Amino acid sequence: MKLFEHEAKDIFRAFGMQTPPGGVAKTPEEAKKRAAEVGKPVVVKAQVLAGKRGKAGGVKFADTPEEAAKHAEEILKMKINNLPVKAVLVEEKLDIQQEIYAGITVDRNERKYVIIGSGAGGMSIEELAEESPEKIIKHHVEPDFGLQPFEAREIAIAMGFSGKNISTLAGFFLKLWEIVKAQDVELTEINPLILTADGRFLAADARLNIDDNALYKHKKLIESLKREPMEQNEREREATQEGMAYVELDGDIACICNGAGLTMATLDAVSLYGGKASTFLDLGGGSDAERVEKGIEIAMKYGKVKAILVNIMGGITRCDEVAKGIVAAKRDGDITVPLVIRMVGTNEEEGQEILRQAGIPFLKTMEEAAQRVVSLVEEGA
Amino acid sequence: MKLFEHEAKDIFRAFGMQTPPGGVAKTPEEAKKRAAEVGKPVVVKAQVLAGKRGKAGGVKFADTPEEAAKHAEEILKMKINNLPVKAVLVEEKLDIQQEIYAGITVDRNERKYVIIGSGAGGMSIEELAEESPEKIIKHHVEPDFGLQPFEAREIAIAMGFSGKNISTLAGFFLKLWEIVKAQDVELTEINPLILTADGRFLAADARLNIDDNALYKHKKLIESLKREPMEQNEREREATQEGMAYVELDGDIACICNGAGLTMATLDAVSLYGGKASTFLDLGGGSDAERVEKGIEIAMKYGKVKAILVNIMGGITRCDEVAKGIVAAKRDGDITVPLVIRMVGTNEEEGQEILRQAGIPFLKTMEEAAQRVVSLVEEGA
Amino acid sequence: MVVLVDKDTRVIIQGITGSQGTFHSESMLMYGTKIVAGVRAGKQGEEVNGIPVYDSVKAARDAQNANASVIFVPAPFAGDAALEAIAADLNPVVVITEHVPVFDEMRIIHAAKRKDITVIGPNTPGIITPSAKQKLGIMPGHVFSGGRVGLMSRSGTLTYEIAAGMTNAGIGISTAIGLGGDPCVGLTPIEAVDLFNKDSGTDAIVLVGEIGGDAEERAAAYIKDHVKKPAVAFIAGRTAPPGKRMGHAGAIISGSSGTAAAKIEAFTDAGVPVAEKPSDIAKLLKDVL
Amino acid sequence: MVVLVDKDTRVIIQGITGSQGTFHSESMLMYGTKIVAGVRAGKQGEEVNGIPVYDSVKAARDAQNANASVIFVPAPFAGDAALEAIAADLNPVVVITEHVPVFDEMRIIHAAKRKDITVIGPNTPGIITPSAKQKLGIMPGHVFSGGRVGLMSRSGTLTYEIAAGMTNAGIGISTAIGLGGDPCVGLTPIEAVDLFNKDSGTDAIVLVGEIGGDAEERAAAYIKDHVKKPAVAFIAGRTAPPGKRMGHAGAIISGSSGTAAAKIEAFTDAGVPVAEKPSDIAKLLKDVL
Repeated sequence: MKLFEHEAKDIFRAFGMQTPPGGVAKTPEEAKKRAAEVGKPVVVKAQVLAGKRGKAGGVKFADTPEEAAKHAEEILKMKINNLPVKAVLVEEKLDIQQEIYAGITVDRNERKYVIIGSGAGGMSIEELAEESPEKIIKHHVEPDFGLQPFEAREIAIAMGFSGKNISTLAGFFLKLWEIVKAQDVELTEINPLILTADGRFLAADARLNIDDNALYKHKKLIESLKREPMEQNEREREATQEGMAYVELDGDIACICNGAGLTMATLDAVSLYGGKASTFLDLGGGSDAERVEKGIEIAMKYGKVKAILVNIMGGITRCDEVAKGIVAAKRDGDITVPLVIRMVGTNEEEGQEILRQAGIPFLKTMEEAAQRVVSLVEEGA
Repeated sequence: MKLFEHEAKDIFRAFGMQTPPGGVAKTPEEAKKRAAEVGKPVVVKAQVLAGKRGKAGGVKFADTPEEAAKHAEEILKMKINNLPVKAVLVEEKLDIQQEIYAGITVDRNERKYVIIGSGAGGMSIEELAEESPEKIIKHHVEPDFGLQPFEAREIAIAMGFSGKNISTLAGFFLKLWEIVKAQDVELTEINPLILTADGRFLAADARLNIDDNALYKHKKLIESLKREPMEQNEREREATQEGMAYVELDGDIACICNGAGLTMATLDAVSLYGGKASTFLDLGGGSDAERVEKGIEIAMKYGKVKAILVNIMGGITRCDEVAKGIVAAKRDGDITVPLVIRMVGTNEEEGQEILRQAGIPFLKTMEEAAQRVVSLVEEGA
Repeated sequence: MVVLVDKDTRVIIQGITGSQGTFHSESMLMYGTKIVAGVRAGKQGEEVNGIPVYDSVKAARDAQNANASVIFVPAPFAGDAALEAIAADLNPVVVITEHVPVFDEMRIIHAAKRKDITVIGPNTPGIITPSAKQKLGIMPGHVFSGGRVGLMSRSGTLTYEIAAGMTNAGIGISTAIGLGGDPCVGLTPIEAVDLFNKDSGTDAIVLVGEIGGDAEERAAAYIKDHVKKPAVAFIAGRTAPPGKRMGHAGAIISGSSGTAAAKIEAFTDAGVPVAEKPSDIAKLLKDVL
Repeated sequence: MVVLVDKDTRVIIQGITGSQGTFHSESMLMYGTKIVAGVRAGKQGEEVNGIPVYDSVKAARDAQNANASVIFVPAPFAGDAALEAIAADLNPVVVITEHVPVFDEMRIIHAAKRKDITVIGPNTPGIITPSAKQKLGIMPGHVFSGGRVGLMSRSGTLTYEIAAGMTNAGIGISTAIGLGGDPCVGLTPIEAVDLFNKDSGTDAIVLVGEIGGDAEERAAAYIKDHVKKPAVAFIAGRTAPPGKRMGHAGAIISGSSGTAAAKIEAFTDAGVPVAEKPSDIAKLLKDVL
């Protein structure tokens, strides 16, 4: 789960980390008030779960509360990366001595957390990696041992710091690690971390993603976030509730399959035969008839769908249950477009028999099925 | 630092562990009130930092609040192991299915925490170890990895539990380990841990010692304990404040030395020559003149002292500073009994010169010094 | 020789009393897997599908001389179950459970590494050696036939799809390994390639990958430098739009690395032909064998 | 051969800028110890007693080719300092600091064990090899003379007392080790006995113990079974009343084990004569040598 900058900073402060003075505003008036409270020049920042908001114009400086209100008004009307901006964060504009990059994420190859730091912050880590790879310091954390204070100091030293800054920056990394462990963080990035002219380290930006698989441990946090419903349409919301993976695309063929890899491969096959998918719908493993019917129902609600391709490779999922679900969907009148079915694996014969009795045709290979559904859409066009 | 049973149980409950309903009382009236709140037969237990209070009569059962008040009155007048009882804990008398021993302490040889459990609780672990060593289960905890849930279940299984009790008891041990880590516990013992007739595990007693060297991390806890001044006399309190180790004994020779081992060896030497020490006073390392004088001052306040033996082996401690302290104590009239000094090691010659100029004699070996001080006391008697 | 699992593998099922554990242990038994015990604390003395249940892995191992484990324990407790299997020296430890927190994954993987134990998964369909009739997992056994091609995959059903295609084309499998769909898994593609490369019972290797991460790119580079046996690959997600999360935690594309194009290029560069569609794997194998 | 510390030992001082570190590094230099660097984060470039200071142990080690460390860092940070020294493969690591939390002690001891590094202490006067003029600690060097008797002790000043007695009697020391006064220390009496037993430069062993714990009893049993070299012992605390804490965390008697009487009996049973008073050690040594 991705947190907004201001939510991440609430957590940072709860762990004793320093952030610039300021607060969230949902209206220009609130922004003015926040800026007045700060009492100094401020920065007004769009709160969206998307990167590069700066380049999109979502970050603006203001010398007065009035100016802050004006910027807030503009930013609150924006969409960044297709997401509407519903709030801004108004914070003191810092007196910068140095911009630093700091992050912790999962290294899939080492299968350890990796701490990433650079004395050259302010740009994205990808740009930094391209422009000055030697300036990026990486330290892998042994999962059972955690980040040790001396390791944190070594990171700070390798990042080029000296004197008192070594221990102060090390303290920052130790806090960040503490947050990662306590909150099951999958990725956190502070870019920039600001070393102020008076020698303090403040998190000027904050990205924090919590491991979805560990959310069950953090119910209180999630409640406290008082999140408005996700930026999802009704179909996406429904699929999420059902635990299905559902993505809408620009084509016209809904692919309903079991397993992410198979669903992706099905989309690829449709494309290979000249078609375009409208829908990625992974039912997951072990679906029963009801769930299959529900999946078809959700897929049919998307206006772009001109044909449905059901591609099931039965493993935990039983073909008889899938067949029952399809028959039920047909019977209930859910399916108003051409339907192509390919279904093999566990209880294949029972499933095929059910389809046969209901007069629903099916195919044996995914290539045939992909070709068929593409030609059906072309015929219909 | 040793905690009282009721203080330990406050910590247990803060970590979600179950203890019998009840509360502390400092007067018979309070005890009556606590018993009435419990509303069932209770046990009234002396709150003292000493073992075997049961055998000393400090634990009594009461069927009514009135009876509880009566018991409390008696117990509050007691001294157990020479310590006055200033409070009692009034708790529900449990419906016992089984008494269990559970503890965690430091194994000096393995240099790991060791979890100790036995299905045969109720008696002291020493007795248990003698009577049924095979019933004592020990599990060493890897310091960096901590107690794992599966290990806690293995302990419960080895203790003879089955069915649901395995996970419940494992959960208890995991909590106890969490407390040990979070509170820097040096030793904790729950004896008995009660398995009630309705299948719950409740800590009926609680012993909890916090690592003195880690107290700096637990200032809030220590404040919250609102401890009355320790059961110390003025001299002990003064020595504690000065960071000196001070123990009063039954003899008449005050031994003031540097280092615990040397002080003990000095007491042993005094005894070897037929004397008896009144005082164990370890000044610690690196004392300056002021501290030496302070040590002599404290020692002189104990009425039994008939002679002082200062035995210094200079390492970090400098003999010249020791000599200055002795001279100052002499000058200020602190010393009203015979004084024997043995002082060698760092800055030995400077120190001896200072004593010589002040006309204070000294010896070169601790054996001579011990013999001399014993004979001085004998002469004086 | 076969990879990781052979006829002498004696399996315990952790979480056997749960619905998943009960269902799949029956299916494994029917396939031929030597399941010798189940584990569920508090249920010792019971039986599931005729398999005796024990309170702990150690008890099960000692009573039944077990040497491998398959874990169906729910996600919050799967990490602990795996650590218990590792502490009892079982090898391999197959973690079927999905949604295991990533920190738990890191812990079990490194606990296993310290003891030279192979963890397969989490979030894996498991491992199957058809010739030994040993299936430690949830895959439909009948789509896998015995033979001399090693198959590895980050995907579940897509693996069955490709195995079925191979079986239909008369190409048998030495061992098929589901590496697991999570960002952190016990056996990486490189490690799996290495196992197959050293296995005298394996003549060729099939790698099934998908978008996200750079594990396939790394495996391709490893093959280029270290592997003489022929290898072929399939990558799912050629048409996936960037930035969209498509089911697997792994299937998200960030930046240029991790795209299907990058992976296909890496394999091509390593001399590993990449199939356009799953059914082409069998054809490519016939070319290289 | 000498034990743990010889003429090639190149020492860093962690916490050199503190008052203890500054004072004792000067004293060590005067004794002859090869101190090549000091460490204090943030003070790189400074000098203390002419010794260059570095920001980290690694930096100090790499710049000065150091291979051992003496730690004067305050108790709350001493555990981290020791872990840093261990991570940098310094050996031995001598932790002078007292009042180190016991959990930190356990961590550093086992971190060192994993890398076969010897930790001496915490709460130790250190280690000294007089013939090599190397003193890694705070003991007064002049009371130790070079020779062929190994000395180990849980105590500080009592060690100096006994060493001085040996020196006065003309008996020299191969190496003297302060094991440390805390319940958990890096080098146990058994391990120290074993080092001296294997050391060709040591002909006899002196053990100085005190009440509390059963480390002496264990060492006695070990000597009985494994050691042919003559050994003598002294135990402090014969007259200590039970249940009273006398200075050292270790010096508390609980139950019957840990009393002076029990320790003396164990040594006597192992054929190790026990001195009545510190000065008798020299006499006993003359009898056995």
